[in-house]
Amino acid sequence: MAKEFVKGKMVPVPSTSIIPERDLDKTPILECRHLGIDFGGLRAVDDFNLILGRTEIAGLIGPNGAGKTTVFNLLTKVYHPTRGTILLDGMDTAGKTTPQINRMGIARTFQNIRLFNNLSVEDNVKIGLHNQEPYSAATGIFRLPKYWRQEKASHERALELLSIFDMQDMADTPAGSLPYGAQRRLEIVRALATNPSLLLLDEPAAGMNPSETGELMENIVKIRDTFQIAVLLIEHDMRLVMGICEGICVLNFGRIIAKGTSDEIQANPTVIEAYLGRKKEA
Amino acid sequence: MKKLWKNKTTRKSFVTYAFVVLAYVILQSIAAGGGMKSSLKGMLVPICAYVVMAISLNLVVGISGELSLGHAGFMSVGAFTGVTAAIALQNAIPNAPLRLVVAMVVGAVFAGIVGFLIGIPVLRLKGDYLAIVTLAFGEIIKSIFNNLYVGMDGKGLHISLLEDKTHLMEDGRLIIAGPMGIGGIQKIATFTAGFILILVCLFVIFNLVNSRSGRAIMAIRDNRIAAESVGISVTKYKMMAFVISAAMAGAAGTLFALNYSTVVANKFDFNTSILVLVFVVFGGLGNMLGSIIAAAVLTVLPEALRGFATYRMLIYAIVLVLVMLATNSPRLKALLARLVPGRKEEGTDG
Amino acid sequence: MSFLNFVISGISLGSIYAIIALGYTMVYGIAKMLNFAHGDVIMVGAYVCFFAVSKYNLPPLVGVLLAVVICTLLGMTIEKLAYKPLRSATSLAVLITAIGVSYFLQNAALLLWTSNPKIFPSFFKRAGADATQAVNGVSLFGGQLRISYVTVVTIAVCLVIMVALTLFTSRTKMGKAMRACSEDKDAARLMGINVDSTISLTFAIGSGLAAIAGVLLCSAYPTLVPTTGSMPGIKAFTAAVFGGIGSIPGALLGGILLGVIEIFAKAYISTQMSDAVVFAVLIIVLLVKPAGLLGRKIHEKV
Amino acid sequence: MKKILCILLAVVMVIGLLAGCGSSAPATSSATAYKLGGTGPLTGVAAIYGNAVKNAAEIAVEEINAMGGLQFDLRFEDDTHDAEKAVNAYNTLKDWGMQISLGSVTSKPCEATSAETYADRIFALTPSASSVAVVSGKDNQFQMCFTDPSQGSLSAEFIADRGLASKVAVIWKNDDVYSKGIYETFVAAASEMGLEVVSDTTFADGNDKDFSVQIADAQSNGAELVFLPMYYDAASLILTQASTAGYSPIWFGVDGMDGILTLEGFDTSLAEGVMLLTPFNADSEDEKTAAFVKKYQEKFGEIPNQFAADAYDCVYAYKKALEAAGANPSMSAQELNDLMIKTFPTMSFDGVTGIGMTWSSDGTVSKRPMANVIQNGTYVLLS
Repeated sequence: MAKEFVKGKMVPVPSTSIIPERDLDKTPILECRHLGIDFGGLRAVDDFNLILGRTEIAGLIGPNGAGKTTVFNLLTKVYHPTRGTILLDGMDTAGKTTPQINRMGIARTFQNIRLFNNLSVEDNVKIGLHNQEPYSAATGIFRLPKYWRQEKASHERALELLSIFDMQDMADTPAGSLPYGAQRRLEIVRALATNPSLLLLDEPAAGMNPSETGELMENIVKIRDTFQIAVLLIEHDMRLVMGICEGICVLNFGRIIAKGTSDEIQANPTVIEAYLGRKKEA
Repeated sequence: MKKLWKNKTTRKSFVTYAFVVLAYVILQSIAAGGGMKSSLKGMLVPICAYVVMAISLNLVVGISGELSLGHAGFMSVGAFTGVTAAIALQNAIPNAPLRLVVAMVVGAVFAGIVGFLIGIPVLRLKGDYLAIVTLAFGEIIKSIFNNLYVGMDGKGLHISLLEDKTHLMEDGRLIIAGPMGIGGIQKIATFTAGFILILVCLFVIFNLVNSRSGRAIMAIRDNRIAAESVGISVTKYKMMAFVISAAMAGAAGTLFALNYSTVVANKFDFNTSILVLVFVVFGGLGNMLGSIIAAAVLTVLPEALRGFATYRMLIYAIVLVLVMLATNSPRLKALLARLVPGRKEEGTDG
Repeated sequence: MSFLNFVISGISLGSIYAIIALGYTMVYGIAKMLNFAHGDVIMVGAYVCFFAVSKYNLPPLVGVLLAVVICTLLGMTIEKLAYKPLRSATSLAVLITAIGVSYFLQNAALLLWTSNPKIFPSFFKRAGADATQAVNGVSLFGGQLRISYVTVVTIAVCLVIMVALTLFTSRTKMGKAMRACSEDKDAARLMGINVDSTISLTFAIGSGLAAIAGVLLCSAYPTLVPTTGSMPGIKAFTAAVFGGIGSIPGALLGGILLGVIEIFAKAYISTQMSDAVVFAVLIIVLLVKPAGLLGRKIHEKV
Repeated sequence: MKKILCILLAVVMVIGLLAGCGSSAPATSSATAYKLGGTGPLTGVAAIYGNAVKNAAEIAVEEINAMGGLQFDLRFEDDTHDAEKAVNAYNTLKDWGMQISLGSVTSKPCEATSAETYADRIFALTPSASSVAVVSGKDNQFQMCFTDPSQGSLSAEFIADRGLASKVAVIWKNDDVYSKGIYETFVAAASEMGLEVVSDTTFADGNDKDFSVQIADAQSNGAELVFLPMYYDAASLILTQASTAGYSPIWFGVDGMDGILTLEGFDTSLAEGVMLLTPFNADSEDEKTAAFVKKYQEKFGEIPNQFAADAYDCVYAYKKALEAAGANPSMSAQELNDLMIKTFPTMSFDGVTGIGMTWSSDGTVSKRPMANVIQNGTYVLLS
C-alpha cells in the first residue's frame, strides 16, 4: 500500500509517505528531510521526514509535547531548523523569513488563536489579502484610483471567503468579540485569504462540540476541493483525524514513530502504546 | 455616502475633521472680533504643535503599538533644521508663509530621515526595551544639538560639533550656537499654518489607517506573529509608522520653534516626550480626536490654573492621577457606570 | 593613577545607581510597571534625613532609619492609592499614573521645602577633622589615590544590600513568594500566596532602599533640591534595563557599569557628550543582548 | 469610558474658551498704581532664582507702597525656566494690564519675552537675564545685571592684573547660556592677558553631580586657579569634591557664586579663600543693604542673594525713573515705554548692587563689580 516517492536522483529520499494516487505525478507540495531543531540540549524535533501531495489532507498527531506545533513553527520559519531541509514545491526554503514563507505558499492557523482582536472580521480577512491586492502606501494615503479599485476587490473577496463558513454577516464585528468557534473559523479564512498552496491547521477543532466538528470536517474537505490545496493538520480529536486525513504521521518525543493511513495507524502497536493506549488508560 | 457613514472609522474621521475645522473657525472669529485674551492667543500655535505631536505619537503608540519615550527628539530635529532653513532662506524666499511651508517640509524631511536611521536599530527591539532605547535616542539628540554649531556666510553653511569652529566671514551669522540654541528667530508661525498642518496630518493618518498599509500596521500591533504568518513584513510597516510619525513631529517642531524668538535643545527633553505621551494616553490610544482634545486641554490647563499660584503644578499632578484612576480602575469604572445609568460599556480599542 | 581614581569614582557613582536600579527592577519584576516616581522617593528620603540630622540634631543613623521608615510607608501608600486600583489596567495607564505621582512628589516637596538647595550634612568625617584638610578619606600611594569615606561606605552598603536581597529572595518564604509572583501571579495566587501583600512588600523594600540611596547620593553629591531624584532616577532606570530588568544581579552590574562608563566618557571622550556616550553604549548593548546583560530572554510561545 | 473622558475634556475646553472670551480690555481708567509684572521660574530646576527675584520685588513694592506717594501693583508669574511658558506667562500679565515689566529672570526665557515686550512696546528692566541677546537690537529692554561677556573679561583682567595665577582652569556648564557667555569672553580675554587656560571642562543638566573628572583634569594640568562661571549650587559641589580630592587652587567665581555662604547646611569653611566678582555683598555695612537683608531674612528666613538684590534695585530704579519722568499710573504701557526709554539712559541710580549706576541707551548697565574674597565665612572686599 505504501508507495515510495522518489524525486530526482540528487538527494536520497529519506522516508516514505503516502501520497494520494491523484497527486503522484506531480511535484509534492512539501518535502521535509531530516528536519530537526534543538532547544538548548533538548532535541525538540529530530529526523522529521515528510512528503505531502498537492491536494492531500494529512494529519500530524501525537501526545502533548510531542513536538507537533514545533514542526509547524519550523515549516513557517518561526523557528529556524538546526538540521535538515524543507522543500516547498521543490524549492529550498533555507534562510527565508515567515512572511516570505507565506508568500511562497504556506498559510497557518494557531493553537492559541491569534486574531487581530481589535479589528473587524472583514479587516482580519483583508489583512490576509495583504499580498493579493497590493498597492503602495502613497496610493492609500492619497486615495488614488488604484486604491478604490483594490479596496473594492478585497472587500468583495473578503466577503466571498467569509461565506465559506457563512460568516459574511459578522463582517463588522470586532474579531475579539466573536465566539470561540467562530474565531477558529475566522483564522482559517484569514489563512486562506493569503492564497496558499499548503494550509497548516493547528488544532482546528479544539473547543468545538461534536456537531461543530462535523461541520468543520466537511468544510476542510470542501476547502481542499475548491482551492485544490494541501492541508496538514494537528488535531487531538481522533474522529476528525481518522475521518478526513488521507495520510497520518504520528510524532512522539520529537520523532516520527509511525506513518500511514488511518487504518494502519489504528493498528500500529507502537502508536497504541505511545498514544492511543495511554488514552485508553486515562 | 450613506454606506460610508455607516463605517465606524470613516464616521470617526469625519467627526474629527469637523471638530478641528469648527474649533478653528470659532477661535479665528473670536480673535478677529478682538475678544480673545492674549494668553489664549499666544497659545494657539503651540497648541497646534502639541496636537500634531500628540496625533503623530498616537500613530506610533496607539496604531503601531510601540511605546516611544523619545518623541521630543524628532520635534527637536524638526525645530533646528526647519528654523535653520527658514533663516538661511530669509532672502531667497521673502514670502513668509511660503518660507514657513518650506521650513516645515525641511523639518519633516530631516526628522523623517533621523526617524528612519533610529528606526533601524530601535525596531528590532520589543516592549520596554524599545521604549528605553527611544528614550536614549531622545537624550542623544538633545546632547548633539547642545553641542552643534551651524553658521552661514557667503560661502554657505558651516557645521561643527563640540566647539564653534565655523570660522564665519564678516557677513556670516552663527545660526545654531550650541547650548544657546538659535536666537533672533523671525516669528513666522501662524495659527492658520498650524491648523492646516493638523488637517494634513489627520488626512495622512486616517487615510493610512484605512488602507492596506494601515491594516498591516494594526495587524502587527494586535499580533505580530499572526501578521508575519499572513505575509506582512513587520520591519517595513513598523518603520513606515515610525518614519511618518517622526516626520510629522519634525513639522510640528518647526512650527513650534518659529513661534518664538529663541529655541534651545533642552526644551525637547525627556519631560516633553512624556508630556506628549500623557496627551496620547489621556485622549485614548488610537483615538485621534481624543489626542487633539487632550493636547489642547492639557496645554491650556496649567495656564488656566495660574490663579492657584504655587499650587498649580501640584493640582495638575493630582488631576493627572485622578483622571488616570477614574478612567482605568475597574472599581471606579463600575461606580461611574452606576452613577450614569444606561451607559453602555465600551471595549477598549488599542 | 588618575585611571584608578576614575574607576573608583565610577564604581561609587555606579553603586548608587545600582541601589536605585534595584527599586526599579524589583517593582518591574513583580508588577511589570515602570515606577517613574521612584526617583522622587529618593529625594523624599534625602530630605527626611536632612531635616532629622540638620534641624533636629538627631544622630545620623537615626536620621537614616527615619528616612527608611518614612519612605517605606510612602512607597506603600503610593502603591495602595495610585497603583493598586490599576492592577488590571494597561501598563501605559500605570506608567502615566506613575509620572503623575512623580510630578506630585516634586511639587509637594517644592511647596514644603522650597526650591532653595540644602547642603546635605557629611556623615563620614573623621572626628575633629578640618574639612579643608581633605582627610575625609583614605589616601594611598603617597596621596596619589584618594578614596573618600563616602565612597567606601557607598560601595560597602551596595554590596551588603545585594547580598541581603539575594539571600532574602532565595531563602525566605516571603522572598520566594516574591519570585513566584513575578513568574506568574495567577499561579502564585492558586498556591495560596497573597499577591497583593507581596506586591506591597516589594514596594516597601524598593522604597526603603530608595531612602538609603537618597542618603548615599546626597552624601556623595550634597546639594539637595526637589528635583534631585529625577535624573539619577532615569539613569538608574537605564542601568536596570542595561543589566536586564527584573534581575537583581543585573541591577548591580548595570548600575556599576553605567557609573564607570559615565565617568570614563567624561574623562576620556568628552565631558560635553558623556550622556550621549552612556546612552549610545546602552543602545549597542541592547542590540546585542535585547534583554540586557543578565536578563532572561523570554520566548513567546507560538 | 473613553466617551465620558472625551466629553469631560471637551467641557473643560469650552470653559477655557469662555474664559478666554472674557473681557480683555485692560482697565486703566481709575488706576492709582503702576502695574508691574515679571516672569521667572517659581517651580522646576531653576526655581531658586525666580523665587529670589519674586520675594525681593515684593519687599521693594511693599516698602515703596508704604511710603505713600508712588504705588506699585506687582504680579509675578511662573515660567519654569522655559521660553514657551515664559511667553504664556507674559501674555497672562498682558491680559492683566501690565504697564511696565521686570522681564524674565533667566536668560533664554527673557530672550523670548523680550521679543514680545519689544513688539508690544512694553518697557522691561530685567533684574538678572544677563545674555546679550536679551537687550541687543531692542530699544526698550534694559538690564540691572552685567551682561555675561563683561563679567568674563572683567574676571580675566582682574586675575591678570593681580597676578593671581598664570595657569588657569575653567569648569563651565555647557547647556547654560549664562555660563557659556561668561566662559567664552573669559577664555578670549585670558589669552589676550597672557593667562594660559590649561584645563577646560564642562558639565550639563542631569550630569551635574559628579565633578571628579573635571577636578582631576584641572589638578593634573597644574592649574593654580580655577574659574567657575556658574551658579553657587554647582559650585558648592565642586568645592566639596575638590576638597576630598585634596586639590586646593584659588577658586574664582562670578556673580552666580553669590549665595554659596548662605546655602543651608553648606560647610562654609570649604569656601574659605574663594574669590568672586559681585556687585552685591549681603554682609555689607551699607545701610540700605543691611536694611534690605534684614527685612528679607525676617520675611523669608533666608539671606538674599544676587538675584534678589538686583530685583530689589529694579523696583527702586523704576520708582526713581517714573518720578523723574513725571509719569502717572493712568498712562498706557506705550506712553510709559517711551518715557522710560528716554529716562533710563539719563539717570544715575544708587542701589544695593552699586552706587552711581548708569545705563547706556542699548540697555546695558554700567556699575563696578566688587572683587571679594571669602574670609571667616564673610565677604571681604579686595581693594
